[in-house]
Amino acid sequence: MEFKIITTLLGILMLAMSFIAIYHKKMIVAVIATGAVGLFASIMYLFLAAPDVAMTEAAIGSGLSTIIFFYVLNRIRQNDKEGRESDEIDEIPNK
Amino acid sequence: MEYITITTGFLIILAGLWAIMTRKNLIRIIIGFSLFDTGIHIVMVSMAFVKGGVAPILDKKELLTDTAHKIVDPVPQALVLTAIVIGLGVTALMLAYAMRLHQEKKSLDIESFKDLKW
Amino acid sequence: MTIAKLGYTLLGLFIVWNWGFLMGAIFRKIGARVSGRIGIPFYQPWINFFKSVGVRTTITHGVMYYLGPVFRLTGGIGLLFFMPLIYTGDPNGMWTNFSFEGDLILILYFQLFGMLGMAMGAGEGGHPYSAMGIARGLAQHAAVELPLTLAILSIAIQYDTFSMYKIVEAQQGGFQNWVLFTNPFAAGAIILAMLGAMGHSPFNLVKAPNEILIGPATEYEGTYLGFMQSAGSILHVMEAVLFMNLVFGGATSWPELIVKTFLIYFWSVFVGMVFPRYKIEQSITWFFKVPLVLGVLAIIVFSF
Amino acid sequence: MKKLLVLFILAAFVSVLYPLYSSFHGSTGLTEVSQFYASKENIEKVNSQNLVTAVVVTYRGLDTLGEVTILFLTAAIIAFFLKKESDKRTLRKNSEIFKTAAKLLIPIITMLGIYIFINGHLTPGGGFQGGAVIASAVILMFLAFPNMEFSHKFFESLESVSGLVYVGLAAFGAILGLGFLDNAILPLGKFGELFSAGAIPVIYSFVGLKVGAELSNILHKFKSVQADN
Amino acid sequence: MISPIHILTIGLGGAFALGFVPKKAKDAAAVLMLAAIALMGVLTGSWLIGLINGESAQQIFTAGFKPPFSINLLMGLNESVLTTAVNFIGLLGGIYLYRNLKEAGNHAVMVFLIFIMGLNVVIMTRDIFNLFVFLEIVSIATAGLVILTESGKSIQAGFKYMLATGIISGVLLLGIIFAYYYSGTLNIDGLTAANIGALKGGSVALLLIMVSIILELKSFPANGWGLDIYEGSNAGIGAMLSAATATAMYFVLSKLLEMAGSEWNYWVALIGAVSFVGSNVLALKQRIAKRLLGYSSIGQIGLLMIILGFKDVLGDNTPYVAFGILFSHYFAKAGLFWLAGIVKQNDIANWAVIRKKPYFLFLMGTFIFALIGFPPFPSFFAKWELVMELVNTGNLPWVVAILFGSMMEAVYLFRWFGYAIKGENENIEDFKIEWNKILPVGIVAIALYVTGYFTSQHTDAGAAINWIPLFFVAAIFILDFLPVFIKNTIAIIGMAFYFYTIYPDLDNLRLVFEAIFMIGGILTLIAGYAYKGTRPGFYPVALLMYAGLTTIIEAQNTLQFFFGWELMTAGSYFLIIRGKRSMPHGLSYMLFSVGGAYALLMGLGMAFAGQGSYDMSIINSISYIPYWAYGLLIVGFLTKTAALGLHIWLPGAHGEAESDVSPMVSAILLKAGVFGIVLTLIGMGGENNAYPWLPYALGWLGAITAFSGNLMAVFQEDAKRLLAYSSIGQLGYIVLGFAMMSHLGWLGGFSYVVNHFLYKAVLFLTIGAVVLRVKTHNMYEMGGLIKRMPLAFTAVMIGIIALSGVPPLSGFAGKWLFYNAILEKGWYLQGAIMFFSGGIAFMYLWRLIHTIFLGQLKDNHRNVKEISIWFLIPIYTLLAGIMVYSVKPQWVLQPLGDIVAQWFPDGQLTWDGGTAFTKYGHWAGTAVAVTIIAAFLVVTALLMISTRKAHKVKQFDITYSGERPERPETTHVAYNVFEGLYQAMWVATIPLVEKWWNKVSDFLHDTAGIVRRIYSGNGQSYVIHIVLFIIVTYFVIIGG
Repeated sequence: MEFKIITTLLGILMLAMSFIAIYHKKMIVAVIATGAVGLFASIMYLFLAAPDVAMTEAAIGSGLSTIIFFYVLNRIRQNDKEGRESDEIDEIPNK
Repeated sequence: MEYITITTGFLIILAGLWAIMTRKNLIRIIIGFSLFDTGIHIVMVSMAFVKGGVAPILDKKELLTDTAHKIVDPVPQALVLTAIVIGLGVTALMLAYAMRLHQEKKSLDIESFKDLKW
Repeated sequence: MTIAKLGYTLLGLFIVWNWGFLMGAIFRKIGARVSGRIGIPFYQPWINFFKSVGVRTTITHGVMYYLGPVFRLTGGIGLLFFMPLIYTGDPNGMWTNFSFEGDLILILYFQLFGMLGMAMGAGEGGHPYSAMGIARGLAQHAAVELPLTLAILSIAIQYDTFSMYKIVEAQQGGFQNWVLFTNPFAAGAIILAMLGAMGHSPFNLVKAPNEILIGPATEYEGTYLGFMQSAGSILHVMEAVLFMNLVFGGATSWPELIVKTFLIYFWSVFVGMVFPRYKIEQSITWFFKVPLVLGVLAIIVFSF
Repeated sequence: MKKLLVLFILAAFVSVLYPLYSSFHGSTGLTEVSQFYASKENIEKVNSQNLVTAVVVTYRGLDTLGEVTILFLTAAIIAFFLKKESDKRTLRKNSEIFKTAAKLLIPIITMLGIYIFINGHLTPGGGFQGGAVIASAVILMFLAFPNMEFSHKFFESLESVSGLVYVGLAAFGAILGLGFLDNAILPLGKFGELFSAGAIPVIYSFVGLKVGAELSNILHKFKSVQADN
Repeated sequence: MISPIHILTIGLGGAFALGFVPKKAKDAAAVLMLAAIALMGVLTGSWLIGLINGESAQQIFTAGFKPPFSINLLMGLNESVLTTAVNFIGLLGGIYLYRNLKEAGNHAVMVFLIFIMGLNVVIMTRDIFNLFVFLEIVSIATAGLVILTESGKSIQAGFKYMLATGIISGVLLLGIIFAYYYSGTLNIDGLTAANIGALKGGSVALLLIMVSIILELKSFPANGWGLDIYEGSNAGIGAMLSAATATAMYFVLSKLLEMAGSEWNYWVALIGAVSFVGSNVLALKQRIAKRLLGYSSIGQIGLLMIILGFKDVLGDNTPYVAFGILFSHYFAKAGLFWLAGIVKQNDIANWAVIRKKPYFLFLMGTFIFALIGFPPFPSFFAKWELVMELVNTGNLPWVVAILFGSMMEAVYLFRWFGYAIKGENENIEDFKIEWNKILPVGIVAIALYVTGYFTSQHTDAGAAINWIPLFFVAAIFILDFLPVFIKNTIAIIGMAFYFYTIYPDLDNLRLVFEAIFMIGGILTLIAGYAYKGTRPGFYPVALLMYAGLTTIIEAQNTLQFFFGWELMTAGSYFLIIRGKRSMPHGLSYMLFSVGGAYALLMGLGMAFAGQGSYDMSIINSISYIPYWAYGLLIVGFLTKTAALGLHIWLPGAHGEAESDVSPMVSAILLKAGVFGIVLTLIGMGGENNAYPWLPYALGWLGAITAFSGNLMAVFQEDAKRLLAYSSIGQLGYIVLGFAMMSHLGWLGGFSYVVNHFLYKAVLFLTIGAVVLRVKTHNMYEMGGLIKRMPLAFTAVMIGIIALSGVPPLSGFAGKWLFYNAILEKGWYLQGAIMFFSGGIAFMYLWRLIHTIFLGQLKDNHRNVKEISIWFLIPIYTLLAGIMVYSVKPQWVLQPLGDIVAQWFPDGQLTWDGGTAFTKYGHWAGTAVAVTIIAAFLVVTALLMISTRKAHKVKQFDITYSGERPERPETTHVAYNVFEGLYQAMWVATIPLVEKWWNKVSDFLHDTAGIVRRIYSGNGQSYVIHIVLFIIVTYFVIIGG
């Protein structure tokens, strides 16, 4: 029973994180939120008796890919600095 | 329990799709894609779950008898493993593309990459 | 047999040739009197002809120029050859010439022979207006042909034959048997189309005065002109004979032929006296109106 | 406006997926296929304690080969796509504490990774997880020693060697007539021990090495394009 | 034999081993890759040979377990064919991309190798999740290869591609996992047995799997990403995608379709049809070469999907049909993409540059004709079989869709080809030749011909085709470098010999037409001696046309007939397009021909339906909706006779063609259409046919065609166009004659056929020769040429008298027969229209002779010479024919009457010596001629006697309006002389037909212009399209 409650909470948390990932102004935060979704998912996998998947998701889905995201964000920010000053990476200005 | 997780999975799939279809920022679209993938993985693992089953690792003696009724389905889990790695590959490649696209036009707006059309 | 026939044919040719001259003179006389002039003496065409043939012919513009009158005269003579003149009750009779019973299609197409030669001959003269006259003539001719063909087809349907001899034969025995009364639509179309075929006013833009001065006819002098005059007189009579055979019961004797052709010719001259000249597009559209409708009616009446 | 349209489309898509969702009633038992995997004789035949590993490496080994290939492909594509490199540069200097800690941690993390894939047939985890852990050691290295020379060649050779060995082992089975990717080319050993499950630990180790090398290569590429100033 | 699993060993091993190759040794890497692909090719090829020789298909088990417990692969016949094909094209593509791959480095080489290996496994695998994994390999490799030659565009295309395939594979994964959930297996055979489509959720899972594979095939309209990738990537990669990937994906679809069950057949066919038609229509507006090819590829895949959907209908023929289309597409599309890479021109208008290297033009032509399905390429036979079977089973709407789509494809491909042949190419930079790029293109072109030949041998009907004429054409093509004199002699001897060998086998009807084709061909070829140099390309195409014509005549079965018909179309197209300004006309000729050919195809299909035979006799007993069948056949043939409504190609095509080509395409080619009409009308059963309204309508069409063709001819200023319009009119007579379905009508028709051949050949040859001398087509710029070319003048004069039907020449025979027939038949109004047309004809004929030969000689023509002797020889030979026919019409008409009497024994002419009798009258051709000639001679003699002293005057020895002219132009009334007629009849000259076709064309292009805006270029909207596509298919197929 308590598993169910925890799982439900996890699910709600994941959806909230997804919302943040989609809508948070700061891209860094959004990327971290995406990683968090993966992390919570790996917890969920543990509950679902899938430790292998949980490990993979934690290491790859939430770990490595987040780092790649960071690298790319960083690179893009550098690009932007070279050119004009804009925070386009975070939010596309309305045209 | 698996109902909860599968619901979560489907909702995350939809959230991912929503991000892909509405957000203009390339990175945000890739995030959406990542969510979409994660959602599918959750759905897959949920399907593998068997009520009362344990992880398919036979590290206890009693699991060796009548194994089939004690463990969860290992096959979808194996599939998910593969899918996660593939997802990483695709995401990494997409990010590399996004980076290069930004180099080209100094923009991350998907609307600005319409040189090819019609 | 053939020799005798040739003799009769040539005799017929001679009669027609003379009658054509005479008729031409009479109508010019009538025309003059209508406009209050005295006009030419009735023998004037002969004088013209002999004078033309008599003078020395000095020039030629080239082969086709030379052959123009030949084509024209051959066309006239050929038409006479292929048309039965007098109905005698014998399809191979003496006045049927070499007509093979006068096949209508042959006659319709052979009419074009002289025209073609004329058109080519005048063309080589190098004179600009001759080309104009021919172009107009051809256009008008095409327009005339349409109702004419319809009417002729209607007559062919009526008597189920293309043989002119048989058509004439069927009209014997009183004027009530004439096509004029048995097939009034076709007759109407033919009588109207005839005006165009004869080439009198209002359908004489082809040889309108300014072209007469310097058009095809004046391009030719001497013997050429003489040939043209002969061809003209023969063709006039033969056209009249064609219509006579088709609509007015043919002729059983020479006097009948002369009277009927005179009247037919008179009709077109009469109209010419009364109506002013049409422009070419006007005349074409005119033929596409009443005569064409009559022609179509003639077909419809006899095809159903 | 567009969002409304997308909302509508998603709603329609939900109605497409709904039959899937509604016909899902959870699982009450294993499928025929997994029952086969869980049956005693087959467990003994493969002799791997971790059934997921058995599936991944043996039963569905071809998928894994493909999967490794995908990572390999991604690495290769990123390598020729992000060609621009300029290794000479200075980033901020890291604190000594961090560096020292990193020096300590990197071998440990690497060892952990190796442990994970060597024990793939016994405990949760395996080649992928182990490879990812090794890659995280590499990341730590990048962070701690940004200027350190990354031996590209070493990782690429590692990648190639392990790939070749993997394919070689797989093909060896086929040549022996046992079947491509058959684990029985090596002695099956005793159930539950390190040296069991035939070729599985060997294959999984090389998968681990390969995945680690590939992920490291990808990461290095992304890292190296950071610097073009 | 080596186990096919070692494709994986070779591919992956090679790829991994490439890591050891030093970066510097670029060549070594590329060579290693090629070697690996070649090795895979040898492996699969050896399986192909083995399987063909009767070995059994091999299952490959992995991991030592039997399926469904482990992944298995299958190497069957289909798999071996396709993997060999993939490896073959992979090898060629690798050679083509050699430099690009080398420069991109070892990594790119690896990616390419894995791409090919992935495709092999995709074809062979029997496990659905394994399929998913290798599909991912293929699509990731594709995304990598797109940026092989990097540009902003290619990266954009790659990103969109990744996004779209990412979504698609996500959907596929969902489908797979649910399929596993319902069935408990991942094996395709297991899933087939489980029949998951029957379950509620299972059907959705199945739908997701099927739809995602269909989407991977870039189905219209959710395919913007696919188009972008075709356009954005290197042409060599485009070739791979279009040839290799599409081939593999298509096979995947066919594998999964078995799993999905037969109820999916319909849907796959439907989606395919939508894709085929939609994609080809949208392509109309496309002007970028590679994107155009993309549209075309998608269309072709749509066609293949239709075939797949009808596999139950096609039965054992399915592989034959599918492979026929597939391989044509595979070779031709690869070739075209490669050409695009060599030519390096985006805009199709700039492809004119390809002409600078003529052999490239030949290659391009090969590919385009193969794509559209012309013989001798495999697609021709496959399309034939497809249409026959579909019609046979009553799937007419599908046939219409297929033919409509093919038609659209022909439009844009031929437009493109037209630019290549005729476009302006002076200011375009020439392209470079790299041998590694040409080699693959040449190989696929040869492969097309070879596969075409072998495809034809597969069926009995195809095996009956006589290839000798075609081989002769090929031989002449190889000898194309020789001077005209030699080639011409070879061609004439060849044709004469061929005619000599086959004429004893032909019945009289066929002999008439064969004589026109062959003797006419030889005569017109004689005129070719007048040309100097090598005249490149002329002889192969001219002989191709004659090869087609003779095949039509010889055809024993409908396939042969259609084969010949298409050959003839292709040959004549090339002949026509040789003219200087003939590009738009060539295009419209081709389009009408293709459209007509499709009508024929459908008609022949209906003939086949229910009779199950291809013998030519089947058109005599069509039982399946015969109204439509005969109607379609007639419409098909009417496109060649240029009946009103289908005529707009003719004036330009004939008018702008070369001097000796115009008679070929006018006097000779048009008779092919007549031959077809004759066959059809015979098939309808002669006099008492069951469908009287069909010939009745045909008769009216003929009459109106005669009228409008002649009327339009009157207003032409261009001499050759005048003759071209005249041909339309004359063919109208012929059609009317045959439509009468009576002895006299047919005899009239036949007499016209012979006559039109004679005089139109004379006129076109003469006018063409004159044009060669005076260098203008415009009649008003000529004049007075009788002085310079009396022989030409005489020829034209006799020609026009014959044409006009004035006695005594041969034209009158036709007219006389016609009017008798009309009276007998009761078609009076049509007859009157015809007669009126005759009067009109007179006007343009007079113009022809007056404006060109009479009137004033122009200053710049003072020194032109008589037309070439090589033209005069055939002209006077033909004139001799006219004269014989005129004087002794019975020599021609009696044999023709015997032929006609086979089908119309009633109402024959009776002959009494030289006199013909009908019930309406009689006509003695000889006597009339003698009479007229005698009168003519007598009159001439009289005139000569009295004008013997006349002398010839100078050109300007005339006066008018008191002036002496000094310039010929001022006294030559030649321009617009029928103004009066025009003012009276302009209503009839409004080009309603042309306007109508323009409207149709505009409508299609506008539709394409609007609809293709859905491809906004935005990757996001492509995702929306994909999701919408899934939703729509769900609601359509499962229905909510």
